Amino acid sequence: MLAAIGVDSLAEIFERQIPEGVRLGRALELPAGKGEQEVYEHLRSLAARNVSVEDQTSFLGAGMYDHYVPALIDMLMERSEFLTPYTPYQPEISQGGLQVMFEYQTAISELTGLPVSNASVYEGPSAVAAAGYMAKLHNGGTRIVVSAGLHPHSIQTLRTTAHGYEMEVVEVGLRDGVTDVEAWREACAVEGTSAAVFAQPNFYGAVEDAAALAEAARGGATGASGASGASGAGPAPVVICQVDPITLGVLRAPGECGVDVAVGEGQPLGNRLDFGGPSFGLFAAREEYMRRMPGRIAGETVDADGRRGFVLTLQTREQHIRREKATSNICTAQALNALGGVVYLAWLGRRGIVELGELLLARTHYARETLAALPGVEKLHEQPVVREFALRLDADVAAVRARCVAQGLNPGADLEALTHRVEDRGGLLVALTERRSRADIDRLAEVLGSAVAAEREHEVVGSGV
Amino acid sequence: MLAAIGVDSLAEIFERQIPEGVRLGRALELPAGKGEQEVYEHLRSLAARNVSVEDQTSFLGAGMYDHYVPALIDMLMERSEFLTPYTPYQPEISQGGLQVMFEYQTAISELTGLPVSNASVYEGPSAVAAAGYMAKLHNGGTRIVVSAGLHPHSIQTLRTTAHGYEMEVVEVGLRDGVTDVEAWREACAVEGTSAAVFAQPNFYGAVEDAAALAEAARGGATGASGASGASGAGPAPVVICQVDPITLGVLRAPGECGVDVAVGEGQPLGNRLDFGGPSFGLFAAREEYMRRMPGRIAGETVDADGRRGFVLTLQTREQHIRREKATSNICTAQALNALGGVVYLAWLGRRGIVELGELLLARTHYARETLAALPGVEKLHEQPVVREFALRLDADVAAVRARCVAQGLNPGADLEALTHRVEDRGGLLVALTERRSRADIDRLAEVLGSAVAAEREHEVVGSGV
Amino acid sequence: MSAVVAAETPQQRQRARTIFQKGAPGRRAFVCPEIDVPAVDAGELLPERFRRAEPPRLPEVSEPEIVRHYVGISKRNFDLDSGFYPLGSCTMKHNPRLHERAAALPGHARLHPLQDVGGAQGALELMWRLQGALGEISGLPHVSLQPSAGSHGELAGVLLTRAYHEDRGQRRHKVLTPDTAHGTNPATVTMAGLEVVKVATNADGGVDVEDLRAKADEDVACLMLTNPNTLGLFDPNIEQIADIVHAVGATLYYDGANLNAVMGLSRPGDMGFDIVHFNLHKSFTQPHGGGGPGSGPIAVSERIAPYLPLPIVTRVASGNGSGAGFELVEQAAEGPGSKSIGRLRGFHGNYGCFVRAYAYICSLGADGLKDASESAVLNANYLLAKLREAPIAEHLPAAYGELCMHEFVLSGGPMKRNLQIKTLDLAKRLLDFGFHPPTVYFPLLVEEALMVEPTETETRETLDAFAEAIAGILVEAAEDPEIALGAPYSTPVRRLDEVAAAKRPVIRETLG
Amino acid sequence: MSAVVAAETPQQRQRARTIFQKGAPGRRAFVCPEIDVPAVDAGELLPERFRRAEPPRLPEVSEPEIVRHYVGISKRNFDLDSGFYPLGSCTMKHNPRLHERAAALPGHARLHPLQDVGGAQGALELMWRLQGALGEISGLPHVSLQPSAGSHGELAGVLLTRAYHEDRGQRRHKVLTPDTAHGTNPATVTMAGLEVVKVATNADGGVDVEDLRAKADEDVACLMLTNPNTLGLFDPNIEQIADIVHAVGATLYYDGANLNAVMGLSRPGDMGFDIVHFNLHKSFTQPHGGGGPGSGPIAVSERIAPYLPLPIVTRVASGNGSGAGFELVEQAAEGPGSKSIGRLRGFHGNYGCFVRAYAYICSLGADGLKDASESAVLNANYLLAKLREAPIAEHLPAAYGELCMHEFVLSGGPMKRNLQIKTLDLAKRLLDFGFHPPTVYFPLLVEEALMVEPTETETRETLDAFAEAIAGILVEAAEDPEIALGAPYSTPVRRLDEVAAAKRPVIRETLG
Ligand SMILES: Cc1ncc(COP(=O)(O)O)c(C=O)c1O
Ligand SMILES: Cc1ncc(COP(=O)(O)O)c(C=O)c1O
Repeated sequence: MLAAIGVDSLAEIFERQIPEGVRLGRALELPAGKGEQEVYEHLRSLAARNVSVEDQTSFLGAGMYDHYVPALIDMLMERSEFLTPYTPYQPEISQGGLQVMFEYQTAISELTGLPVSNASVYEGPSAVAAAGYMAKLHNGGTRIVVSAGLHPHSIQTLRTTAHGYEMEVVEVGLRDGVTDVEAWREACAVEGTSAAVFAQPNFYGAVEDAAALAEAARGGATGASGASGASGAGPAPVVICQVDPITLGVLRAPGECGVDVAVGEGQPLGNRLDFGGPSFGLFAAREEYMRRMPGRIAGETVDADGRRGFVLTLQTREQHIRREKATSNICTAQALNALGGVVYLAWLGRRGIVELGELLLARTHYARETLAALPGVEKLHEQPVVREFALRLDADVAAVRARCVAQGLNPGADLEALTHRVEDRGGLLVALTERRSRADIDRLAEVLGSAVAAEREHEVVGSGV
Repeated sequence: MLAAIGVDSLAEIFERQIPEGVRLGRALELPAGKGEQEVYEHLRSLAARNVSVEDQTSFLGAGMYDHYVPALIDMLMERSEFLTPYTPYQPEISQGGLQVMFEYQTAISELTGLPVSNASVYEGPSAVAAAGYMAKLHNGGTRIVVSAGLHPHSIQTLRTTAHGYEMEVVEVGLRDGVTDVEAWREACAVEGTSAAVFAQPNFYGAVEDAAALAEAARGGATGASGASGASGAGPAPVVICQVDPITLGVLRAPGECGVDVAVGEGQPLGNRLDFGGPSFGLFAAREEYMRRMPGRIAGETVDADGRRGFVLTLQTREQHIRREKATSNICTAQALNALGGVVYLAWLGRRGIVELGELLLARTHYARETLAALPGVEKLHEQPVVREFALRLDADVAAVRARCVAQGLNPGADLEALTHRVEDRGGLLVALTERRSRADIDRLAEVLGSAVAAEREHEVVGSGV
Repeated sequence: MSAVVAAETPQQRQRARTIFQKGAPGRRAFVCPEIDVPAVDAGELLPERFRRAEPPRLPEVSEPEIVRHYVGISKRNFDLDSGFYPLGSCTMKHNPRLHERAAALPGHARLHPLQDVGGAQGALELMWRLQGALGEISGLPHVSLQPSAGSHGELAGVLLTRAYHEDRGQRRHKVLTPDTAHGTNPATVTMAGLEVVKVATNADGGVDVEDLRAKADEDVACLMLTNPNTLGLFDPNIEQIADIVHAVGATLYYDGANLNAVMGLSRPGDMGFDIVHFNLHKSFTQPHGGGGPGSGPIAVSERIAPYLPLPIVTRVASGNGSGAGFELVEQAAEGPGSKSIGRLRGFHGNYGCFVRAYAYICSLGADGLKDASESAVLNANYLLAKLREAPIAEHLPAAYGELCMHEFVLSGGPMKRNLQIKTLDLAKRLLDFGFHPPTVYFPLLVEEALMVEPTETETRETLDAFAEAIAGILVEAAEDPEIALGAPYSTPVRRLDEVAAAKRPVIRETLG
Repeated sequence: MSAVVAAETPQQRQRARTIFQKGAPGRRAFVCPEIDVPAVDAGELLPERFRRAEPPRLPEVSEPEIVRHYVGISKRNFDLDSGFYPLGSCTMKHNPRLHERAAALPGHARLHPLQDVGGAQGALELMWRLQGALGEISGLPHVSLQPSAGSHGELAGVLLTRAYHEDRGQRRHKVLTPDTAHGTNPATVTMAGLEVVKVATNADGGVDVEDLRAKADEDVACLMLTNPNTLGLFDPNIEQIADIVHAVGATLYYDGANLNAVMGLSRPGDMGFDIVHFNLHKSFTQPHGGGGPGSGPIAVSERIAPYLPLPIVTRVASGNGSGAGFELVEQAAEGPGSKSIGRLRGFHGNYGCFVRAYAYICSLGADGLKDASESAVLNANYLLAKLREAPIAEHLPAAYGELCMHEFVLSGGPMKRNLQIKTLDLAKRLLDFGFHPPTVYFPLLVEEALMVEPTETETRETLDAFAEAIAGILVEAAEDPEIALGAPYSTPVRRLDEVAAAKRPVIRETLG
């Protein structure tokens, strides 16, 4: 090969191209390479030092949930044909991936009740940030109003990126676990408000009155965001809702509640936990946002012989065409994870998603009532919940959690550790999935009950009484 | 659908066909069906009650070995295209499977040094039985001479089936761990001897002098079995060798040693342990046996346009064509497992199989010397070994094993429990693979050493001295 | 523009090259762990005379090459996940992926067969439960999971029969089989040292009871029967048949390949059978793997039980009283296996298949199994009805009966005469339509037979599409039989010369 | 006979039908666990006004239908495991299956991101080791694994630059990028509230140093550079460029998409860069998944470290002295992240990709990574040399230079003029030969660009075959350009009308 190239040595190729001053004159300080078997053993030994949801009955949620992922999803996601190609730049040999995107868009559109879905963005919180940017492009506003019920990671991500695209992020507090509608209405009425963002269910598990929030964001005006806001001055803010897709079999669709843009973490839909990623972010909107959406969008068309086919479309939004004028910088996204999502939705099916929602409602209600009946444990709010709820413990949460974990049971997330809000002190966020049976809940009640009791006693003793 | 069929109910279809007297008038006494998640959890809880080679450092072998199976084999074996079709009855749409068979046959032929390989039979011991039947078809003899060095399961399987096809099985004993050549020669010289079967390496790990055994089986005559036996009377017996394929990178190929038929357990070649199956049996022979081989054979041909293609061939041997005159009754065999085998051999490659053999030789030697140096432990024989060796413990093997297992280490198989031979009392069969490192061996020495010491002490105490 | 399109499909253009024709010297995938023990003289490790002089000429290829090669050739296979596969007698039902996941769990997949019983309780419990379920489904309580496939189960069964008679001091020589029997039945009989005696089939496709009566004498060891038989017909005289056979002291063997028709509806044990084999890869949906692995457990009646192959799994009260435990019985003093015929293979059978079959039984449960059989029979009858419509029926009449069980057989005789195309041509033309053809030319007694088994996991849409394709081919053949005669066209290769292959067999690659 | 062969390939005959067009009411795959808790009034569980009135119209399909559907459409994809994929800038190198196996281990795949630190030590150690390895490979010691892909890493990088300047009381407005930059660079700059200023490319394909000098002023926040750049050229003036940029107090951002050229050979940190992103899905062989997931960690210099996004993983002496432990730093009082720009997403980044990238680094080690880059460059130069042979070179000359790094760019300008076929036509015709075409029409400054990146995992045979196919297409076009203009012919669909798709977008299925 060197002869064909016309060089005497491999070194020559580099010497002729890389200036000596920036050539690395030494070996990288990394361990020597290993065979497959040894690398596998090493990775397995690392895995063995993690406590997975197979090893522990876990009520952790707070954005990612331990749903059962059917085996056929693994099989499909591992098929070379889906696993190893890249973005379908050559549609004639990428009809599989493109059709998956088209189906995914259809499923997300159905789920959210919004006509336009892209083919996914990175994940939940960055989807919120992307929606904020889209609002700016849409109406040129400078403020984003967010409910304190949004996932703290979403709020933080929005703040980070909004600092870049130069928007102010204004937080509206909660009242009995849900967004304070009056404060929200006021905040949204301030001139320059570009977007109003809330979560459904919110971070504390509470079902928000989405329709009321959407209406209030527009200053009481119904209808979509084209209508002008209450202040009369600027346009009404874009109403953005972060959804948990698994709840949309039982909860009213965002599109039916006057929401303009629905975003959300796609992990609950057939994606594994993976310590937080990769998963996918869903992103759907009303028609008028179509040409400002971030990310890939597959569209239907025909080939030279009139056969149905699919292509990436509306590419003039995208960075590879529009460069600095693009509506987003996203390139590599989450196609494989979105495949998992649409296959999961097909697997659940039209009835299954409702049944699953009903199961979660019932078990969550049971769990909440059972736990709230424990001494030293109370509900953090009285709002309806679907699959997750917040409690307040009359004991140190970290200590209580540690006691539960020692019993092989993870009781849920420490709220304050996530939100850093003092009012969340003592908060425990408990999530349910179809994998947590009544027996698991009863066991949680037992373990949590005695952990709280022990801690309260301990504290009493500790306080010297 | 019922209307199209012309019946009023589903029940009618059955009532009109199944006599009432044999209709099951009740539900089966089986648990109610369950969803995927619940079944998975149940199967997982059963799996959790098994101690796998991931959970325990194991020196078990004795026919199946804990080799590392590269990830690409799983991927290929799980591809729908290989996993879900059946026997390639329609070659035009089965070229993938047929080519795999053809490649497999080539690889096994290379490995064994024999020109003809079928596409696999069930597994090791039944392959031995199948070879015995082929010998009978070949020469009409009535006796099968087997070395006591054959795997006990092979001997037992041969006995079971030979009872059917009416042949006598005569066992020849060992001398210092290998087949007693003189006794073997004599046994083979008896008239009516149809086949002579030995294992390489044998069940005790010892390398047999295969060439000498082949020669002796023919009464000293070299060359293939066409030559007449020593007794002068009948034809020479068919020389059958059960091989461990993983050793054939370093051991002389059966074909080079005058063996007529090589059979063996294919599991070491890229097949998982699966508590003993499924795996595959390899079966290769000299040219003259081609039309009496059991099982499927793929052959090369051309299509209507002259393109290279593959078909099942020599089918006049088979049950679906020849029925009671077939050379075997095998139908569904082990195609998928054989795929694993040939992919593994391609993965190892021409050099790899030798390197792996050398690694096994070196580690096995080290392990044997290290262990035999322990007090109360000695070699069961002095023959060369490749990847497995037998020790004799001066203590109760079951008790010693139990002590080791309690330390999370499985020291190997209890010989006597497998062979039921009193002379094997105290025997321990220790197997190595590339997954057992020197550190593992050293640990084994430590654990086994103290277990033996403890047992000897215990026995001494127990015996009241 | 179409001149541009090569007459070959993309797959046809990819000429077959084996892995041995790829790669280059020195390429490799495997990285051998380093030798971590002290160096020892090669001769001491293994004397020269035992050493291989030249390495086997295995491929020299990198991992990417291996992946591309096998992924590439996999695409030259048709498979059940890609389309309808109504291969009669083979029960090509959907293979749930859960089973692969469960079987791959390290606790199952990486369990050594000689693991101490205490370290294999999950596996033994699974086997024990599977034994129980198969016993209940068949109505024959004693189960050995050992046989590796259906025909292996048959061998076990005939050897059991032999042992049973021999134990009674009888050496019976004959095994009766109907002429509709699958080839493995007679082949097995011969291998087990017995002789096949054929029983005629009556006009309705069942056993000719009179012929049976005539042949059933004291030298008959056994009658091997498939019920429903390979024509897809449930023998209405089964009770009478059983009586005749039992009357002469012979046993009844049930070839369980067609069990998918009767699960939860009718049981071989209740029909009078003594021995049954199951094809776990058929009724219990073990993926067929391109021709295995399979698994062929057997279930037997009380009188046969003592001869069962060992090991079998039993449940025992655990020594320390901490509940039940499971044991592998390798030698039995009494009861099942106490006069065992011995082993039929190494270790305990195809455990990986047991995991899948057990998962299947757990998923379906009692109702689900019955439902599966009912749906299989419904689908078969529906497809049969569709194929009775014009223009199909006149060319491809059903061989027997009005209704069928889980499969049915058509005769291509009229088609051959009317349209000048044979069953083989029809089958090959079906390939161009993306369907796997039915089993062809079996059973032997039907002229130009086509044996169709749709299974319960197919949709009505698929059955309709298949019927439409058949009709289309017949219409096409009426216009121009050459089309079918030259088919297939769109497959990776076209019709292959099987005669040449058998005449001058090339069964391995020639290496340089 | 060929009249019989439909002009369509088998795949073309399979018309596209979505999953929404399959199934039937009532069909399903999912079996919902039973509600095992006491029944409660529906209104109490969830008041009516919050309840969805109509279920979403998701598909109603059985498991077998789902499997067939998606297996079927998967076959309408070309993929890396099936053939050569020299998509420039995308580093389509072989994806070892070990990585999938390792990532699927429950300890990795089923680990909840909020698992207590004590129950995630393996994951944290892996992340820590990966941070270290990426720091060493880039020569920039402080690493955040958080960004989800390359462009997300770019966003992080530009925000870091902003934070750095702001912390110094400066609001700089401009980011310089060469006109060869990937589209994500300028798009990112805008999203981060800065302005793109283009720097010209010199005659050799590198940065025009004079133009850079002219534009580098105190309002410049950063220069974003890819090196080797998207022409596959290593900028010989890189040291000078770095000096110019640093002289005005701006930062240097290294787009790491082309890192595959220089691993172990040259380090961005040593070149003077302050910030680099890695595309784990490129250089570190995370499978591309049809367009993700990816992962875009960033590494930065000391001066940028305080602004890093959090969390990052650190190693701490464990409380009880039992050796080291690993922690997730969510808030830093000092050092890296102490003035953090904040989060860029939920949780800790794409951990599943970290597992794969880390496995890759372990497999290759120091030497292997260097070897990979060397082989990538060797393969690219070999292919470039092959494409310089007749008859290719006159139609498809290399855009710049004699040698290249891991990729190179050809210009289809002469081809367009000589043969009347455009780069697009060449690309489409390549599809008929079973190759994925190179990246086309990028970089923008090369007329009719073709950007070819073979990667190190391709064999010489493949490179030869590709060159041969290109030559064949050119020869064919000289005879009859219509062939290429009408290509492809053998793909599941033929050339698609993208203009119509964009004009009247149909981006979801219409449901009944
Ligand atoms: C009726 C019948 N009997 C027996 C068998 C043999 O079963 P196996 O292939 O599992 O050996 C088959 C399978 O093809 C069959 O269809
Ligand atoms: C040169 C270059 N920069 C940046 C990117 C963006 O990376 P990603 O797709 O991971 O966001 C790419 C990838 O396509 C690229 O090729």
